[in-house]
Amino acid sequence: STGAADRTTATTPVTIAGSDYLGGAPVYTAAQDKRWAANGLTSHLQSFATGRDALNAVLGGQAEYGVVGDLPAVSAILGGRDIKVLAALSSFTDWRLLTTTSARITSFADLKGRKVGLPEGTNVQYALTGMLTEAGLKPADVTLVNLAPNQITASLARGDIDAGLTFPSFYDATGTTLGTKYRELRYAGYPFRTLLIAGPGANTSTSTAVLRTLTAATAAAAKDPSAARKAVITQAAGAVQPAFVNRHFASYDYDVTLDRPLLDLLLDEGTWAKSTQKLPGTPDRATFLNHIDRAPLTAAAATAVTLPAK
Amino acid sequence: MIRLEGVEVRYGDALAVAATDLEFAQGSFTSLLGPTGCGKSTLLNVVAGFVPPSGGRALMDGAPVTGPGSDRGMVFQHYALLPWFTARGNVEFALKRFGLPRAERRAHALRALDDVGLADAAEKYPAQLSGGMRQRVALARALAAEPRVLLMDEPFGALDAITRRRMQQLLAELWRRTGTTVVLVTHDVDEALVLSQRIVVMAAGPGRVIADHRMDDGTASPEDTRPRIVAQLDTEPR
Amino acid sequence: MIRLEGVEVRYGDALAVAATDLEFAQGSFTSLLGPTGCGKSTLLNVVAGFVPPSGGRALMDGAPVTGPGSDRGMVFQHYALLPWFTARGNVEFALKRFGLPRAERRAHALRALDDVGLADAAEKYPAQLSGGMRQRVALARALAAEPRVLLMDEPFGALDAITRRRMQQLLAELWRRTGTTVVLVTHDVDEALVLSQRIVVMAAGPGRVIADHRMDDGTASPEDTRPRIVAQLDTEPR
Amino acid sequence: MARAAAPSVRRGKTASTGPPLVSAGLLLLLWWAAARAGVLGDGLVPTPWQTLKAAHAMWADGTLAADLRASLARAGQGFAYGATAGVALGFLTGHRPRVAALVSPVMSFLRPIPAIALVPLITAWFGIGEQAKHLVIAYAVFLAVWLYVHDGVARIPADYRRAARTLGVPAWRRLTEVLLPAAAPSVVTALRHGAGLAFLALVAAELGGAQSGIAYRLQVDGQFLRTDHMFVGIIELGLLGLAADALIALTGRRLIHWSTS
Amino acid sequence: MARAAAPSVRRGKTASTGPPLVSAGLLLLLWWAAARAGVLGDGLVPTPWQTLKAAHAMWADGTLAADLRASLARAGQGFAYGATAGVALGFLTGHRPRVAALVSPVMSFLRPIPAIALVPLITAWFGIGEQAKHLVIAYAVFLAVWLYVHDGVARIPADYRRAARTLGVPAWRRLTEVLLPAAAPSVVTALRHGAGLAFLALVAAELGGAQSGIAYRLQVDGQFLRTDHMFVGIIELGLLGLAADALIALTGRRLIHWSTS
Ligand SMILES: Nc1ncnc2c1ncn2[C@@H]1O[C@H](COP(=O)(O)OP(=O)(O)OP(=O)(O)O)[C@@H](O)[C@H]1O
Ligand SMILES: Nc1ncnc2c1ncn2[C@@H]1O[C@H](COP(=O)(O)OP(=O)(O)OP(=O)(O)O)[C@@H](O)[C@H]1O
Ligand SMILES: [Mg+2]
Ligand SMILES: [Mg+2]
Repeated sequence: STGAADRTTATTPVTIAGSDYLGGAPVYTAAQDKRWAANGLTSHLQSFATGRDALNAVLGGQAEYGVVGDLPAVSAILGGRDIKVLAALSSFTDWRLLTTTSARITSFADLKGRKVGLPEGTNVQYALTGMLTEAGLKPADVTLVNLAPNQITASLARGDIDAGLTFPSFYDATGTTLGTKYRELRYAGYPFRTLLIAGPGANTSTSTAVLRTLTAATAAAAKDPSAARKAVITQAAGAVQPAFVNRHFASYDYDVTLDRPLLDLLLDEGTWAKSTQKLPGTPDRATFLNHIDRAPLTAAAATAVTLPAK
Repeated sequence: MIRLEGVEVRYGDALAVAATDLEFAQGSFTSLLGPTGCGKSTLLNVVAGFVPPSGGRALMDGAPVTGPGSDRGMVFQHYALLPWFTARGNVEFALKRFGLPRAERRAHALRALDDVGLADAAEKYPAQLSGGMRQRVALARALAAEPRVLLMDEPFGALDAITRRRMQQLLAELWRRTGTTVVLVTHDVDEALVLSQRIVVMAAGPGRVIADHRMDDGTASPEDTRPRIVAQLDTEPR
Repeated sequence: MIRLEGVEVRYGDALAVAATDLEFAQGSFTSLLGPTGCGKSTLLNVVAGFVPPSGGRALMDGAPVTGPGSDRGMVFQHYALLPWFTARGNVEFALKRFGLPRAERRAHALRALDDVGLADAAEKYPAQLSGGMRQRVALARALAAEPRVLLMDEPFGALDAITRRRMQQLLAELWRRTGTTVVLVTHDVDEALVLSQRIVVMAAGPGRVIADHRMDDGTASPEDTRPRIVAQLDTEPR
Repeated sequence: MARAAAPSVRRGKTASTGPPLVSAGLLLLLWWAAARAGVLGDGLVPTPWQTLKAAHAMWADGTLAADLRASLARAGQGFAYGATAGVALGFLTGHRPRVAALVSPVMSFLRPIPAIALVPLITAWFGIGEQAKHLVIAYAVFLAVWLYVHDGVARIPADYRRAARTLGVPAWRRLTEVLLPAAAPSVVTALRHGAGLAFLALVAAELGGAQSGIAYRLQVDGQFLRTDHMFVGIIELGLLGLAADALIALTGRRLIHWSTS
Repeated sequence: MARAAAPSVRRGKTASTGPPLVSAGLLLLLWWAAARAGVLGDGLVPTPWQTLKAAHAMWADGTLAADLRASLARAGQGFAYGATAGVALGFLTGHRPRVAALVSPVMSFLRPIPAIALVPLITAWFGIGEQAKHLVIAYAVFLAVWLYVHDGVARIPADYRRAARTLGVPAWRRLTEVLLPAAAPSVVTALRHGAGLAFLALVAAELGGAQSGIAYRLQVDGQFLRTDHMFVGIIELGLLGLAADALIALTGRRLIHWSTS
């Protein structure tokens, strides 16, 4: 039952709850290029402050699809919610530990015994675990300070924390604010994936059309990145800073896939979340595979699915 | 007709009015006299339906009184004017239920205010009136509502002698004309004698009726009654 | 000594009291008589310092009155008791400034309440008192404060004849004993004649003084004065 | 109601623009000095001048006007719903102690529950349309308005109601001509507080599904720590609240022209 | 103040536990039915039973008690500061119209500004310690308490003050023996509202710098979509608010035992 969109002249409405204009860029470039209509779809793009809010919209049936970060999806899957991962849209590895010169932290190993501020329960905490592991440290070796993403800069400036982790949108402003005191440590060990998920209301033929659209949009963006950047800026209508898009667009690796590393990431993140937050559910392969729907992407772009079925 | 059957009022443990039987005949004019704090207002409040008796019951035309009603009008000891209405507004407030056209209602209210000598103060708010003026607005309002029973709690207490006499005449005329049942609480023995057919004298500690003078059935004349009442009011302790 | 020099009070455009000159000598006892709404309370309020005159000025011992003060006590027409204090509490409220020990202050307050016949009601709150009882608490409170000038706005209006006479005696004794300057607003000509050395008669429309009877300097005797005052009160329109 | 004689009753109580201007000037001066002195953290607090420039930029590109329009519409609608419900329930419970005993604990229970915590539920049930936003605002306004109206109605002197009933005034007129004016000062205060909350609640209401709005912009700009833009938003909210408050207070003063003593 | 004669003045006004229990029961039933019927969205609303289990688990591992303790301490401290400041300023402005004209617009300006939007500033100035949290809570409480107290004081009948002044009562005693009791009903209502806000403001206060607390837990559990845990937190907030409200209302009823009419 694929290709319904090709045969009918009437378009199918799809509602997509988004939260990340950069991670989910293909959704927006597709809109800018009128690619949704070309695939027989009328898209309604909702925008939320966080991936968790977007996920809630999907769970509540307000949107059929959601563009969310990996961690909210992992939480929902462990919680036994009725969602399916359809594809990863992008991957981001340009993480930074923010610190000041006066903190004298030049490597992750220097974090031992220091105060690190971050928004607890978000994927930057997962990133920190990776940084520590890389330096041979354990989470217990640092003092975690739970801070809102927008508090990190001020807390660093005051010296209330020695280092901080927050979302990429705050990187530039923190650099500007701290000036010469600013120091950052890069970390590429966490390939953050932005996922397309489907709620219970989605059907395979529509999902296929959605993925076909996104695949085409991704290919077009690869050919002309500057046009894609402009498209994101236009679509965001002020929700993201043009300068930010221009600077960080290249940090994202756009590819609509279902691959082995994705499963590994979900597994690892699930195990981490379960151990730190005592979440319910079992973070094993079967659980995640059960929540990955290969059919639509297979139908839309068979080669993009490299994830083994078992 | 109003009947009090063994009406008793307690505030907490204190007995304000001891078991009292009284009857106010249709169209009668009764004055209630007694020292301050003897329970005159309390008794009026029972008839008006504001205070439920702790014992006994009050009947209006045979039906137990369960709350206030338009059949029993009241001139409050502390006036109870509505501060957001002018003097005229307060009177019109009482007139609205008659469903008169606006202009007529207004004219009626102004006439009622004129009757109590407040034609000039019709557009003033209660806060802009002197004590005696407020009392007269309360009087005009109660009269305008044409209740079948008119309960009046010291309605002339804040008035000078001249105004007071005029208000007494107004009340007497109204009573004669409409046959309203009137129960008047007053501290002025002469006022009671001039206006009423019957004078009930109360005493304090606890509040109770100690005398019931009926001038209407010829058993008592004003001349004999006056000194008797004065004596009765005086014998009380305190 | 209190002097009013051309005192005039306007509320908005309305002239409540037209330019008035009056003097109340130290230790004098003056009654203020007049029809309701003629400005008696307003004049008292000017002396008390509640209402600033729109014209002229009020002087207390030569100094302009700018606000209320403990030298000028007041018995309010509407009592102004504090509902959160008992009768005794209200009196003690006035006594505290004398810095007596607690027990003594308490005894003093109870004595003051006994003087006004309210020994039994000392622990009751204003809401639990009848109108006349409240008025007497207000009286006891004002007297207890021992002001040099005592301004009284119909202080006996809600009292029965017996109680009223007793309160008049109380006031007369106090005045004789302490030499307080008293200004008494009343509607009762006889009360004014019995108590005061001087009677100021006011008229309305606008409020103004129309007569000043001085019984203290022998220029007027109570017998002649009474009919004159009654006539003066009656000649007024309305 | 006639107003002719009113001024004489309440003289000296009319609002003047002088003192508010004084306090505005003082605040500005304080802000400028603090921002200049750098005590506020470098770059974390913009100067009045930087803020003004940001406001100008936001005005020029149209976002300021669009945000204002969107937020005003939302706050207005939400306020209208919440205030209506709060006033209505306040009169009911203030008048009927039995109903109050049922309702009051529910309100006390709901009062400390932040609208923001309910946003996921509201998103799930009511979506992200304007109605869901109105609901969030109405909820916040309702709770605050109810309490004060309830309190005001419960404290109406018994004599007013008694007088009305002995005059044979029917229930409907007792409500409109006795309870309503008697509780009017409390209602005005409740509405003033409610108006402030309506703008405050925009933060929760515009959390999801909005593409414009002051609080939406605050959040978006917050993502990039654009403090100058954020200050524009904060000041916008403050000025809107101030304007709404002044409007309600003024209307209240015109309606409640009598004095009770 | 003596209480002996009080019951007679205010009979029928004592609180009973019956109606609150009825409304609690009704709410529970409604919740259970809704969760069972599944109308509330998949997994978004836990059943009462699931919530109870979550509460038990949180109790067993100690987080519930730790969160409660942390939040209660914060809300209590913040409330104490904010309420004290609000009551004090309310008395000042209610009593002095000139000061009110200066202060009132500032308050109306601040009222619509969400504490959450100020969190970055507060972090910059006051850091992330407990004091910063108390400040956030105090700010929210202060604004609400001030308005009601101001309003209540401004409406005290002039005669009370006049009586006090003619009796030579000095300013301090006029405050404690006249203004305070006269405005007491407004103060109680203000504090009831303020107590609810103190818990509400935990959401902004525990946004950062906290490692325990009800709102902190709500936020972290929210990240992981643990709705059963979140419901425990929401109900905790509600019950705390309810308890604080009942306590203040009860204390108020005991203190304000007189009747004004
Ligand atoms: N609400 C109340 N609570 C307790 N006691 C009350 C209450 N109302 C009245 N009383 C008491 O009941 C008694 C009778 O009061 P009431 O007002 O009926 O007297 P009254 O005859 O009208 O006096 P007055 O002539 O002074 O108006 C008084 O002793 C008073 O203290
Ligand atoms: N606050 C006010 N605003 C406007 N007019 C007022 C105000 N207070 C009093 N008046 C007017 O001033 C005049 C005098 O009032 P005042 O209260 O002094 O009279 P009074 O002589 O004390 O009368 P009474 O014997 O009835 O108490 C009245 O006409 C009244 O309407
Ligand atoms: Mg009485
Ligand atoms: Mg007077």
